Amino acid sequence: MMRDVMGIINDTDIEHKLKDLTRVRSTAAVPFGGRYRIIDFVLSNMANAGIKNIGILTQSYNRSLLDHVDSGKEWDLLSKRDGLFILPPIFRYDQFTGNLGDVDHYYNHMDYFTRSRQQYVLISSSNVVYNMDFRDIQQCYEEKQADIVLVYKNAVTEENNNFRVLSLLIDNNGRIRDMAASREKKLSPAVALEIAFMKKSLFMQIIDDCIARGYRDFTKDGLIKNLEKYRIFGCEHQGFAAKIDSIHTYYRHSMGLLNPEVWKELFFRHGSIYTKVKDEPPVKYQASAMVSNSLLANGCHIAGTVENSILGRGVTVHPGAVVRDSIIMQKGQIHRGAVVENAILDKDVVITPGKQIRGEKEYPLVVEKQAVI
Amino acid sequence: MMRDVMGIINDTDIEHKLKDLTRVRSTAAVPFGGRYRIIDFVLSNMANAGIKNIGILTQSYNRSLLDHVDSGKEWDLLSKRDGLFILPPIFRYDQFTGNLGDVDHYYNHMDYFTRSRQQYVLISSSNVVYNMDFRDIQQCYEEKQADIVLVYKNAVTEENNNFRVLSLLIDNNGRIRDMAASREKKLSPAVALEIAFMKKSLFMQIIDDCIARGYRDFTKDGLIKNLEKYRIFGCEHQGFAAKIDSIHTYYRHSMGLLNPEVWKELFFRHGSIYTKVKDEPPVKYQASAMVSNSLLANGCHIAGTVENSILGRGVTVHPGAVVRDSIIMQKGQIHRGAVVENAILDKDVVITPGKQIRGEKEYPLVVEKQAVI
Amino acid sequence: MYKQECIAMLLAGGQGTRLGILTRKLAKPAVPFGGKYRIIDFTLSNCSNSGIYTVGVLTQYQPLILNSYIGIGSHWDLDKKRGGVTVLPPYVRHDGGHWYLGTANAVYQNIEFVDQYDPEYVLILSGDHIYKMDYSLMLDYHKEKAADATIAVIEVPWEETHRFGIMNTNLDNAIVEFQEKPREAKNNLASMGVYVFNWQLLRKILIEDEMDKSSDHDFGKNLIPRLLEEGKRIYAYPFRHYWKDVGTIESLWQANMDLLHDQPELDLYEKDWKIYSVNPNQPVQFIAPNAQVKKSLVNEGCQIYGSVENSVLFPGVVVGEGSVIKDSVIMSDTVIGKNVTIERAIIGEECTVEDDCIIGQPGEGQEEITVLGENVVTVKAKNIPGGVEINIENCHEFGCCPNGLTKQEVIS
Amino acid sequence: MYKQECIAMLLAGGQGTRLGILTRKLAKPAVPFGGKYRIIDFTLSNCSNSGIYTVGVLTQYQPLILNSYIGIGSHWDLDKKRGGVTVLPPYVRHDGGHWYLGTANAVYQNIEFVDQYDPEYVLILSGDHIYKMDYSLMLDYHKEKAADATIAVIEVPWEETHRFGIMNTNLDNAIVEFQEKPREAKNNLASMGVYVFNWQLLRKILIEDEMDKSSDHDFGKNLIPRLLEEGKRIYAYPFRHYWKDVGTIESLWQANMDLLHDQPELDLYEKDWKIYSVNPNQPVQFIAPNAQVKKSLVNEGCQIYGSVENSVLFPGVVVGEGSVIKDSVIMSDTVIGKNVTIERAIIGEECTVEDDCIIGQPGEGQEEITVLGENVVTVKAKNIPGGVEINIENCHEFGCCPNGLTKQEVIS
Repeated sequence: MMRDVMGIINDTDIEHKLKDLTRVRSTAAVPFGGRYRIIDFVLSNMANAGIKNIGILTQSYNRSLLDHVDSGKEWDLLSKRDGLFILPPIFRYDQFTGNLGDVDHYYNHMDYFTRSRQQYVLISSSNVVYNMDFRDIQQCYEEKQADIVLVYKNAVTEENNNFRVLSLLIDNNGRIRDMAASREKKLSPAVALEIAFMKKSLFMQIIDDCIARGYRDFTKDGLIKNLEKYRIFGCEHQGFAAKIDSIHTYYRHSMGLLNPEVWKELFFRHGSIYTKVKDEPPVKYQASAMVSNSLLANGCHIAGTVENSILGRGVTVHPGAVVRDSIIMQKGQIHRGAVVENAILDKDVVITPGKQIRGEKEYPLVVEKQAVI
Repeated sequence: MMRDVMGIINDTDIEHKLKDLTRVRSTAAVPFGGRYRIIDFVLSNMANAGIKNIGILTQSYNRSLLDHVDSGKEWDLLSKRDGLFILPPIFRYDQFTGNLGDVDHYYNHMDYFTRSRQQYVLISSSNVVYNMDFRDIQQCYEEKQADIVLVYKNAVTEENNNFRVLSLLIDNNGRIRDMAASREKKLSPAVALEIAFMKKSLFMQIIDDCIARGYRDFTKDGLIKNLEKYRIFGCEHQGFAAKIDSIHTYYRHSMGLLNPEVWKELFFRHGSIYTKVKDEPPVKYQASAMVSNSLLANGCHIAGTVENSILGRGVTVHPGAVVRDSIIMQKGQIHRGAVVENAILDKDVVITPGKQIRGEKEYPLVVEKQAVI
Repeated sequence: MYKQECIAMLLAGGQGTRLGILTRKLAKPAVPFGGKYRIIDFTLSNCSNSGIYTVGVLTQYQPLILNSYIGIGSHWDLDKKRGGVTVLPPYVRHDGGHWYLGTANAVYQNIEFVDQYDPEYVLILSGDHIYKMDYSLMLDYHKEKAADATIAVIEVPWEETHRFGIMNTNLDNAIVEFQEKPREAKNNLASMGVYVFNWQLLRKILIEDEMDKSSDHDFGKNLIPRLLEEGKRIYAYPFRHYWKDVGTIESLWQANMDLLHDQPELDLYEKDWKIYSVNPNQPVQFIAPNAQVKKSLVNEGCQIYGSVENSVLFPGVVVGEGSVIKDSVIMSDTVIGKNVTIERAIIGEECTVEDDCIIGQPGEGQEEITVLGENVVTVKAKNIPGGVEINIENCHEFGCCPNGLTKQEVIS
Repeated sequence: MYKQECIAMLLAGGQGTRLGILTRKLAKPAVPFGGKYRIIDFTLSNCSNSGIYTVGVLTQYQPLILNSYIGIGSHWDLDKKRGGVTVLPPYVRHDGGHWYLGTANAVYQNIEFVDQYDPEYVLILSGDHIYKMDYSLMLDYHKEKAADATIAVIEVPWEETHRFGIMNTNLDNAIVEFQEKPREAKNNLASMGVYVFNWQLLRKILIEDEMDKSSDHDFGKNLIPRLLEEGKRIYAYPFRHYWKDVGTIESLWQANMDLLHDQPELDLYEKDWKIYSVNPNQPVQFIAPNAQVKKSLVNEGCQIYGSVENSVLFPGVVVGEGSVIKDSVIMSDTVIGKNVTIERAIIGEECTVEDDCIIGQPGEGQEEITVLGENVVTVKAKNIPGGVEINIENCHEFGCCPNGLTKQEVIS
């Protein structure tokens, strides 16, 4: 087990790719798959690999995330020595200069890295949905005698073509020879999943080198510029992995869970995915319920029709209401005769009787938290 | 018990009055009295009065505070329905305009106030050290049929004369007729302790009124401007209360604890003061130890001389070392032959053999965290 | 310790013999119910919701699962610095050890525990019943009547009065006579086994009852009659909501079915009176394209490819294509293959029902519930007649033993 | 449940009769020690620090304080989702109830509990000893030797060998002979009561031993000789650090005094091997202007106005002006008035020693330790002769009963 590794999850990205879903929370805290938040996957992967010390670098606005991860108990991270640590941005607004890159965030928590007893770090961004045995990464590190290992996936589909992806050029020995964060031109099908493994001392040195030169971007300045200097190797993740970086990918990958193979791989393959549990009763199906090809979280109350959809905790679908190809988050209420199609409803949305909302599959409609339509 | 009251602790103040002690933490998280943090007092007062739902408005830089209060377990605030909530500032640094008053902080968490089930609010700043039965405030509220109750203390000494204090003019019936935050001119000996009690609905209305008019200061804009409109009454706290608003007051009030009457009142009067407990062994006194008139937290190891001082957890005083009239925070090490007088040593300070540091009683020397002298 | 106005003593030592194989390795309060609960969840949640935060749980029979399930009570919000849940097994004193001999003796042996909190009132509860009740209202009633003891009562059908302790009351609800399981009842108000006592009185009576060698040391049979004889003020507290003693297989099955109406008498979805439970970690349930689910409770981790009607499914149950589950209770992690029919059955945890089996063959005039104990495995196309009970002791008779095991290996 | 490589079974049922009034209402593992610990803290902390996170604690005698002290093990970082601490009291099965009859029988009765985790190895521990030991190193040694069982041993003075189980070993540390409390020992390697067994072997031997009606069902007396007879590979694991069985008042006192040297053998301040405990909530200790404290351990909440030398003070102790405490152990929340002298004594929790008392009168040739049980109250200027033991049963003889109570009231 990876007791000698500390996990670092970087949730400081504040770009607006997830639109309304990240207006009230960070990417890590966006609900996914009915009862999870996106961060649950990387956090569970780390916990399942035996990592006992995990730091989450957060945005200032981290209330949802704090509430969700709490003390880390659900991931069995309560501990006297190690555990789960929240690392908020360190600056005071009266001194704020308006510029923070991820390197600054790491640098500001140097004391936490120094104090931790572990010898290695596993650094990950907060927006990838996957179930991976992280011990494979360390094995790859040892086999290749690498300085740094990056996890990648061979992307065969056309995904992400609207967004920058970090593509890799890997030689026959597995060493990474080129890296580029580009929108269209890819070096190869290998796409980095934004997970890096290295010695803690090396990580701290890279951060220090960046700070010394005024560099702010860990990937571009810390890794790409050092491809010659350090032995950086790739480790392939062969299973399902979805980077959530737009409403489009959010919707598409959510719907992907309706494939039982994906559902089983994601939730059972290497270990369970943990999340904050809530006290919800079972799903109640009334006599008039018609449900097919859907995922439902506990506490739902179904009297209407639900097809090809994902329902969060405590959603109510009244008699005669229809939900199709949609994602309804926690406590949504779809009243009598209402129709919801190709839509993403954030938490606590109410669709009043008879109202109909419809998006397109390629452009799902997003309804913001607590809206009443 | 005050189950129908929600507690709000405001720790968003970022002025530099506590100098180096607040460079690495907020006022609430400054160590006090050997094993406490300043926030422990108001938090314990609330918990002892039976308040079950407490929100702490924090600065962005809240890592020490998060680590200290954790899930609220030490104050028995773990709960399925209510509990302890951390309310960080809500803004994104890419959108930050550089201006936040306390009204903005409250306004940004309106959803939390709305969602809470309690009917009343008790709002307090985070920098007062005292042991008070908060139920007296509600009693005062009911007896006077007040709209708002403020807690005050009759200050007889010359304290705080370098800083603005909120002085009150109170009529015979207890109603507050005038309030002013001034440095020199006081309206009366009555000084507000920055604790207010009112209906939650009224609190939310005042915040809304302020926001609607562009006002940012809850005390000046929300209370002082409304002295006619609302029935605002004073409730006197007759015991010990110390506002920590400068190095001077921090040092003086810390030393005040060496008076056994103050020590007993503060820690035992109405209920216990709780704090995060740590696994420290007892204080070990060696054969050469000479200790008098001092407070020592567990885990200390004393072989030298300690007089009129306060020692935090795990402080080591080696043989021949002398500590006098000083405050040594957690894990300080005073080596053989060193002398510390009239000083405040932040956490993890090391005084190497033979070194001598001395301040003046009226101007104690502050040594910053992790310094090695 | 800290003084508490009222603490609860929860009797959870019952063996529940009439539940047969379901309580072979489990105390009755730990029996699973309603898709994700155990029976004791109702009483513990009632305590938490009523603001009774100090609860002693008296265990004796097969307590391992119950002990680790209860832990320090955090799942019911009962992990408090002052009070909280304490599990109280029988123990050895310097003068020797004594098992709990009856409900009253169990409390007697824990007088010291109660005295720690110096309470005014003690609430005596049982962990065997399914109901939602606000004990704080009963306590208010007890105070209002200035009673010495108050007993919660419920109207039962006249023809069932012989199964209960029956209270005869005057107009003010004062109890004037108590009939334990009477042949001819004068009334149909039955004791629910929920009592409020003034602690000092109960303490005295417990000590007196302990001295009485002829006593069975039972609350209903001995203590209440003794108090009535002494002329104490005992009041009946009428309760008019859902309450069920799930003492038999039939009543356990029925109580599960009661939850499946569109508007059930016992509402699990009430926001202000949640029933808490230990939540397993399972992903959201998956209902396949051709599945049918109606009038049912289904839990997280379930995968439904077939048809489920009027049934209760615990977490992690798989129902294969073409299978039909009707009027049944399927406990956690049981896997049901394809084209299986299950009707009027209770299937225990982690069973495997292979393809083409028929359990509780319908249409043969069988009225009894079929029960499979935990870990039973039915081979392909097996017919299990209605009304039988199969567990690891008789599974070989039906060819339903876990993977290749003989009787001997299974039992050892 | 989840498979674990090694789990621990901690025997904590001991009455500790030779500790007299200190174990009247308390199992021996719950006896306070070292200023803020209970004896069992050492074994539980050893488990936690050794990475053994699944621990069954076998209790039987007066377990109330122990149970609520242990809770779910969070104070020792043992509250894990997989495993953690489970308290295992004796219980009733469907064929009746059985108290634990010996150390081996206690584990025998919990075979099912162990089987849940399907471990390779089981560590058998006792909750009665004061020591710091890394069990993971012992486990490594056990594997390295390919042993069937490994027993931790410590060298004891030859003149004390008759009090211990003595191991005779060959050059490779294999045990060739075991002598239980021998009159003439061939060796001075004593068993520490810490064993590693291969679970499948232990399981078999426990079942065989249970059948043997002549057995006392004790690990040292029965199981180890039986294994040796069968020619199993049993190794001694030599331990060379501090270890103490605090079985008597004298040894409990001595073990406390051992902590007071400037460089004690047992270091409580080691950062990498913390001894965890339940931490009371008390403010920092206050040492008054004229107080003197030397060679002592003093805890939070203490207020020292007098003189304390070579003593251990638990939390919340008050020592009045002019009082002298020497070579003594004072337990939690005891209040000592002015001008009191206490020497060579153990004072229990929440006692009151009024002004001008002398406890353990010095200079009278008394070598024995004076003991006051909990809640004893000595009136002003009382002389308590050295070597007596006072508790609530004999306090009236010494005029030391809690506030105005007579013997009768105190005992009831």
